[in-house]
Amino acid sequence: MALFERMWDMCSELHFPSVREWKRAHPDGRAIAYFPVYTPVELIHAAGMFPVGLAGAGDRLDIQHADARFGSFICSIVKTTLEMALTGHLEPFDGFLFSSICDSARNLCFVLKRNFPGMYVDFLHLPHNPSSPAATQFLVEEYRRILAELERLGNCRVRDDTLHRSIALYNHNRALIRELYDLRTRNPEQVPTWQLYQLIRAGNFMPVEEHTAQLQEALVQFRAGGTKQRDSIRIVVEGSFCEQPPLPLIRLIEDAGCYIVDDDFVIGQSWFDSDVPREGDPLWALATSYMDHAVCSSVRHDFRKPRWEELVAKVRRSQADAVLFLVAKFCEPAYFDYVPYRQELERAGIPHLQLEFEEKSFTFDRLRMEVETFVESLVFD
Amino acid sequence: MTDKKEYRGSIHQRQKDLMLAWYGQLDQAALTGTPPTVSMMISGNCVELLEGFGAVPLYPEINALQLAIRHQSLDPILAAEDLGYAADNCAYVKADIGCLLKGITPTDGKLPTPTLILCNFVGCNTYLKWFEHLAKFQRVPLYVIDVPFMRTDEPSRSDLDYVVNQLNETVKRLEQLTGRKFDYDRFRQAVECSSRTEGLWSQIKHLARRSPSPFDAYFDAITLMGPLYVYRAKPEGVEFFEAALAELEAKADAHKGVYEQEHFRLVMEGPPPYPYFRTFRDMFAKWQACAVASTYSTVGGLWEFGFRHDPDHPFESVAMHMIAQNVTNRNLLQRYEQIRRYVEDWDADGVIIHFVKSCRLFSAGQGDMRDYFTKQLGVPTLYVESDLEDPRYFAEAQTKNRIDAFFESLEHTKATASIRRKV
Amino acid sequence: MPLLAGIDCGTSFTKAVVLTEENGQPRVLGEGRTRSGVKVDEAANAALEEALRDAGIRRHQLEYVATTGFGRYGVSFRDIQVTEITTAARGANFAIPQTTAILDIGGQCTRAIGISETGKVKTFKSNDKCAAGSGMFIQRAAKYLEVALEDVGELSLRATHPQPISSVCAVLAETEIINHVSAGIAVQDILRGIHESLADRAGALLKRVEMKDQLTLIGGVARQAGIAKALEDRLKVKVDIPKDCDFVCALGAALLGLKRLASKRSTSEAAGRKYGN
Amino acid sequence: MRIVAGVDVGSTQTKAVIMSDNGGLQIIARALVDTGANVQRAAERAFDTCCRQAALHTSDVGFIVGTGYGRYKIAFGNTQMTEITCHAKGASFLCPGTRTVIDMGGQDSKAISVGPKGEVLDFVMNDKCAAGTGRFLANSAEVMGITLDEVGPLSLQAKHPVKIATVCTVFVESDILSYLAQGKTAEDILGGVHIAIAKRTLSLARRLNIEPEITMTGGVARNKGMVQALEEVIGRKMQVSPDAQFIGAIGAALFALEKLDQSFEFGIWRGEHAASGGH
Repeated sequence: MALFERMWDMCSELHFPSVREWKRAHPDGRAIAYFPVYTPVELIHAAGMFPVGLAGAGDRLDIQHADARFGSFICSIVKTTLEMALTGHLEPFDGFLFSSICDSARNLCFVLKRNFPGMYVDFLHLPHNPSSPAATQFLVEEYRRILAELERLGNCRVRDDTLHRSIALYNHNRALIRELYDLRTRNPEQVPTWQLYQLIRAGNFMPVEEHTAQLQEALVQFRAGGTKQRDSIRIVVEGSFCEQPPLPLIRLIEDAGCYIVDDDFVIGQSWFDSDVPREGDPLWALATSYMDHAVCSSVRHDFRKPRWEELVAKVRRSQADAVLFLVAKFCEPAYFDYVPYRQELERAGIPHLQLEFEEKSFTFDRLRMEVETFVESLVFD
Repeated sequence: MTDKKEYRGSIHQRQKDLMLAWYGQLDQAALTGTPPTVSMMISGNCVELLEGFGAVPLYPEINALQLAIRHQSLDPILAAEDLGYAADNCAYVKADIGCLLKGITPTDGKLPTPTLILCNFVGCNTYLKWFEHLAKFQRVPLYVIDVPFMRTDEPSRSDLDYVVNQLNETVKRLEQLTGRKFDYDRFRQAVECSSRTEGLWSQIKHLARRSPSPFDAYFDAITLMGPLYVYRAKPEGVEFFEAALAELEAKADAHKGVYEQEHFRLVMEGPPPYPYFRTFRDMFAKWQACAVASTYSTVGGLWEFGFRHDPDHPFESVAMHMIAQNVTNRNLLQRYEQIRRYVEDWDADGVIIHFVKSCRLFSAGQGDMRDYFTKQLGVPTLYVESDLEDPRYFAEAQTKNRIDAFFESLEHTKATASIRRKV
Repeated sequence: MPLLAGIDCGTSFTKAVVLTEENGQPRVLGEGRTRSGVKVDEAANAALEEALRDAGIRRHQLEYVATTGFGRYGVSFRDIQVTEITTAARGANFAIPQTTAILDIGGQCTRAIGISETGKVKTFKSNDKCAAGSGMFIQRAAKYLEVALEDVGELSLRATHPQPISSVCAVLAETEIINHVSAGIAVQDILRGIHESLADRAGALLKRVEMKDQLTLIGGVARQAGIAKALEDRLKVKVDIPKDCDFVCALGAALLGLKRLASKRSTSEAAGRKYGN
Repeated sequence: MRIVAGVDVGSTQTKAVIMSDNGGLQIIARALVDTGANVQRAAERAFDTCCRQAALHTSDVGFIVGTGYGRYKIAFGNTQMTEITCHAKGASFLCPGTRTVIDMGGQDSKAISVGPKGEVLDFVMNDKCAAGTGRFLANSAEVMGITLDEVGPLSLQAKHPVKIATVCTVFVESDILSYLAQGKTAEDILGGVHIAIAKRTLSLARRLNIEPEITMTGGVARNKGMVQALEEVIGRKMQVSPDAQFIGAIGAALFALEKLDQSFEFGIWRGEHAASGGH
């Protein structure tokens, strides 16, 4: 389908044509990069800026400089992002907003700050203790601080109604993504994940208004289309919340006989389980949404709701047969969570398989064999 | 080779006694249920708060490092890996959880199941996972004190309020769990004790500015860190550090250094390789190279630049310590600045960066740090890799080779400089 | 009497098995083996032809071909392809029916497979990050230490002070061996250390697949280098090596082919009855 | 006349040279043997061969410096130094004006910034996960079933070098196997391997301030494919001495001469009494 090819081109381009184009159309506009995990894009959007979710450089850029700064045992996305910066690829960006993900990504924030003193580089601390009544107020203040920085950078003033409008736009976008995900859970043969994935990932590089239109178009296409239902197992993919798997790997998983019925790919595009309230203080609305309605992942901490229980619930909800842990190499949060996840899945009698990938890998023979074996072990007597 | 590789004064015995007394208390708590115990992280710990309950801290990191120094860390690490932990997970966590599974303790005594698992989250995301897992495996209540990371030069009012609020919530939680009333006066006294201990500790650290330095601010400082984190807020801590200061000051006044001749002065960055602690130290001792400052000795608190707990503002100062005054919660550039100050004010010849695989908080980006020090500041800097807990990542011959080559080169640079000075 | 073949297209060798079923019992009729080279199809053909000659069967008599191994997709005349983990499980189950755990020490990686009493894969765990436990590693170590691979097992038994290899990476482990040599440690002590470390690492994998008191060892180098003994000593389990060990996966593929053939027949028979012809 | 020797005990090969200052400083003997399983014997063999070559008795050699990983096992040596220091010294002697040394060894790769007198100003060595460049090549050759000597020439014939992303010697084997299965030629695969190593080495050298002249040392310097690949990624010619693989030993011998001469003005020997105490 042409739509998906177009989408994927956008994700693969290291020179960010969509960002350059946007900046040509908005001469005073600023583009702000972020890691698409949990970032309040609404703030950036409301400041009249273009939030762009960076997800590494895949296998399209050789690491030539970054490994001198981040040594062994550090994940690929941190290195490819720094490599992009050190080789001038991030030139269209005026800022980079980091948020709490992991220690490596946070240190990258400060390495960028040192090496690019002219760029706005900031770190957003997301609360790790949602049980505290003080946490929401803290997050509101933190959002306010970021917003003030953005206002300074853009030499603008963001009013509440502007923020509300941005929230509404993103609400609509995310609601469509939720609809697509629901459709796929019900009829996975209608919504191949390797297509959905391209569509959602492209949202990192498009103005939200345009992306929403593409989502609507895709929804129509998916509903109309559909292939013969195959004898495949239904799986939930878990662990790819930050570094994103290469597209061929997703195709490979589907080809091996899996319907992906839920996943945590590109979590930053769909990180609330419901709409952000459109009344009252918009910062408060965004903050409470993070505290109470952000989707669960290995880098969001809420000890009131154990993640392993959420995972089992997700498997039940999507009527999946099994869980596939698709973990980025050297992703420590995902490595840690594997232990309690595994315990609880086994307790619940849910089969699982763990695979490791790097966004820059391009040969998958061993992974293919393991996925196929896993499917064979579930399908054959 | 110099016979006396390191200083062995009376404080070393006293240090041992104190730590054994602590383990004794833990053993008693395990047997009788009192005193209440609270698991906590070393980094930016708030041991003062526990004093208000007469509760004893339980530091999983100390257990893990003790195990590694005794060459006993591999078995528990493997036990944890059997459970599904990855080769690339922090080995401190694996060793600690492996011990829990296998019932191993670092002493002959028992370790209690803590009353509360209190995760003082100061930057290290691994702490969150570690304590979450401990709480799951031990079925103990968990509370996370979320400390905002130092993303600005100074903490904001909002950062402080958030932490103070959580400290108050922790107090309520501990009141429920221990059945004891929080003793505010005792807390205040603890904060008072801490401020005195910190003053003494800071003076000790400044003794290393003298030449020769009377102690090694990496290898010896680690020995002194136990009492600092366990006893800081108690009179025993004050007494201990008074004695330590007196002893080291006398040594410094007599111009006695760690080695017969102090040939090199170094700043050390990163945790040590505990499984090869002695071997690693010998590699520096061979060259009579003394650490005059280290970042690792500031994980629990950064006091040599003036910060003290404040009995007039006990909660705020505890919050300030957790947010801004420990190296763990400070950002990478603040760490660069800290090392730069050490190099200048402590008059060091070079920086050793020890990359440890387990700890991404410390190690991710250390290549950039090397770049900054060598290219921007022209400070000789060596980068070596291993691990703080897992013996499988220490390549002795390689590490030694690099260290020898570094000193061969540094010797040359220093000699050239001194000739130039003479001319 | 069904006639079918299983072909295992491995990285160094391609193996073929021709199988039939008599009185409900599968029976191997012939085996063939050839170097894999770069053209998978050609090697598969050659191995199959040899197995057919061995069995005294003509090519056109074959009803079904199942492929497995690295090059399983490269065989143009296959009916189905199955991974070597699935086929190893089936093959080992056929050779040693009581087995529940398989250890495959391959050239590049070591793998443990937990299987059910019917030969179904329950769980598997590969040690791909640490090739220090792989066949290629022992081969290289032997070469470096100037010992013939066949003598490795024998020599290692003469160790007096085994020197463990602690690195979890093959490259660093090789370095470690070199450093041991530099430090003047005796060859047999190093070899024994390699064996023990390898057994320990295998043990960790096997724990993950819930091995009981027996395991089935497959993989060529492991046998040659006398690893079985080290595994028995170190893990305190009985180690069985299937007869015709190299053909386990080819056999497993053929056995799965047999199952598919039977189920296809019963469906077509059922269809035949339904339509009355 | 002063006669000195340097012995470089590497992980795969042991090199020895004898130098004399009779009528200008010169190398009068060289020997290269496989290190094998007995390091001490390898060092002795290399040294004895040199002595025979130069028609000298071992006692004629005034001072012997050992270097390389096995340096502590050289029983007959007078002292030891690391090969980093020796490579810098040797490179400036053989290729005067050297300011950067690149060495690809069996266990470690290194880049060294060298001062005008051959002193080490700064050096970097490979990360753990990128250990053993020499091994990387040897393993690639082994997987493809060709000898190490063929590797360089074949790589030069690559038309469409494949992409090799990994720096890991273990994982590169799987990559190569995949390419073989896809029907790629040995030339293209090796071309890819050489480019990957060259890029990785450049990335290592960038951690220093790379300054010309650049000299490549060590056994891999004999591999023309590697030299060319490296020159291409760096964008600059390198000096390669025909004695490249002896550079460590030559550097050691030069230090031996300085020691004998007492001309060594710097205190670099200070560590020696401790060093000779073994490790």
